[in-house]
Amino acid sequence: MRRIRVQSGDFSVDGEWRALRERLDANAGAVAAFVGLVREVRGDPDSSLELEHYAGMTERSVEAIVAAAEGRWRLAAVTVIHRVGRLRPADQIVLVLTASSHRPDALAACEFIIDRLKTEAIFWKRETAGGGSRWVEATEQDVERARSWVGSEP
Amino acid sequence: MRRIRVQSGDFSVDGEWRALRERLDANAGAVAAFVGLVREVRGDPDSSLELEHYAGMTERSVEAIVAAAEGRWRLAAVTVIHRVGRLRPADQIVLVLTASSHRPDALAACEFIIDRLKTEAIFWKRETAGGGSRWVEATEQDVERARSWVGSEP
Amino acid sequence: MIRVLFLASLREAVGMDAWTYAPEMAGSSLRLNALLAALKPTLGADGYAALTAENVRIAVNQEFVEGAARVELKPGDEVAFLPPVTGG
Amino acid sequence: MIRVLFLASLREAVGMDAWTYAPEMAGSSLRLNALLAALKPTLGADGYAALTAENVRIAVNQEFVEGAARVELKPGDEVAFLPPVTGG
Repeated sequence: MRRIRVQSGDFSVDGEWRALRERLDANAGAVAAFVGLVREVRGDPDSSLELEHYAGMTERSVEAIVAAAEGRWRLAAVTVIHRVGRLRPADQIVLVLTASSHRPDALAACEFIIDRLKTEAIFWKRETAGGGSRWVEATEQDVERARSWVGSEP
Repeated sequence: MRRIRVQSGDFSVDGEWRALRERLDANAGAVAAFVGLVREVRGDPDSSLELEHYAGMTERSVEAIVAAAEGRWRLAAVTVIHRVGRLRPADQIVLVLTASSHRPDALAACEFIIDRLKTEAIFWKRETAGGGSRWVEATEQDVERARSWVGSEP
Repeated sequence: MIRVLFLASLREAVGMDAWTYAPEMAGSSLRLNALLAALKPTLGADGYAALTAENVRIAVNQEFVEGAARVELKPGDEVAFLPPVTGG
Repeated sequence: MIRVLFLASLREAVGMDAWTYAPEMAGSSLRLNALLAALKPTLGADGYAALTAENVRIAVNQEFVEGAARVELKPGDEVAFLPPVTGG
């Protein structure tokens, strides 16, 4: 069971957690979660982040990442919510929830999905701070992490 | 900042998430979470799980695991809630929340803590199903996972 | 008519978010590299260089394509130029 | 007086959750292995075997100890026998 949303509005961790839990049967023993928050850019409390997407293709890029996770691990349910638009420091930006019978599958799938979201999902970030703004590029570290999943067995 | 509780009552994922988030500053970009749920034992919907602890020593064993995680990764906040007493299928049993500036630290610390809770924290589980009951032993897989952290650099 | 989209930093590099191309297509097919050639005078050297940078990917009808010389376009197609992504 | 606790499966193996030991301790120290020896007749062979199994750990005042022959006890100490743990 998948729930995937790309939206400009905020999401409720509690609401998503409840909705996922309702979909689980008595064999789901583990839920892993990741919440990304907007960090202040270069210590500027007035900094902001603008997230752009390509409607339609972005959603499918997230679906493909979730499908890849479902192919590698046994997952009872997955939720991914990714926000777009203008965000401020401490705002919620992304939520990943993965449920499985067992802990290793839920944890690995959650990490896999957020790693891939960073490097493969179709989003672009532009940060504004100290009067200037720039497009953010994926870090070497992010690219390395995403690559490290290739060929590694679950 | 640590919040560690061993309690017989249920916990609120939402309440814990809000409380943790309030403690974060604008540099915390990542929160990882793990929630353990009680699974049905051998397909018996009337099965149950009894969790026993050793008051005082159990809390300190959890503190030691969290301190070990704080020593390995840069963590802005950690919450661990572990329930004891009689639990039923689908009940919440354990919650781990880890916050950090960056994703890899939050994810690794969350996984490390739950792996260690399984094998080092002072709890005992007894499951009752189909009229019989037995003490649960740590699985080989759990012991292997906990051992795999030893000596591995963060 | 083919709709061309420039996303994120490429929108700024070329100074527009979309461009419509309406060549005479009857009877002959249009390849993606012909569309790029038609774009070149509109964009100027800098814009064209940005679009054809190695890390720019092209999608036709929201599917990534490779090898601009081989990709055939038909009326109504949507062609998008995507700079490297950064989500999460 | 020393309080001895048997936790989880060991409580069932020895048939009690706690035992109080009040030897004459004035003047001489009591070692943990002497306490074990004093427990033996109370527990019977099976209970004693369960307590001294290789995977059972002993805590004195809630700190794990090793080498029962070396550990000294004093009045008021709490000695606990802990079977292998299973949390999470």
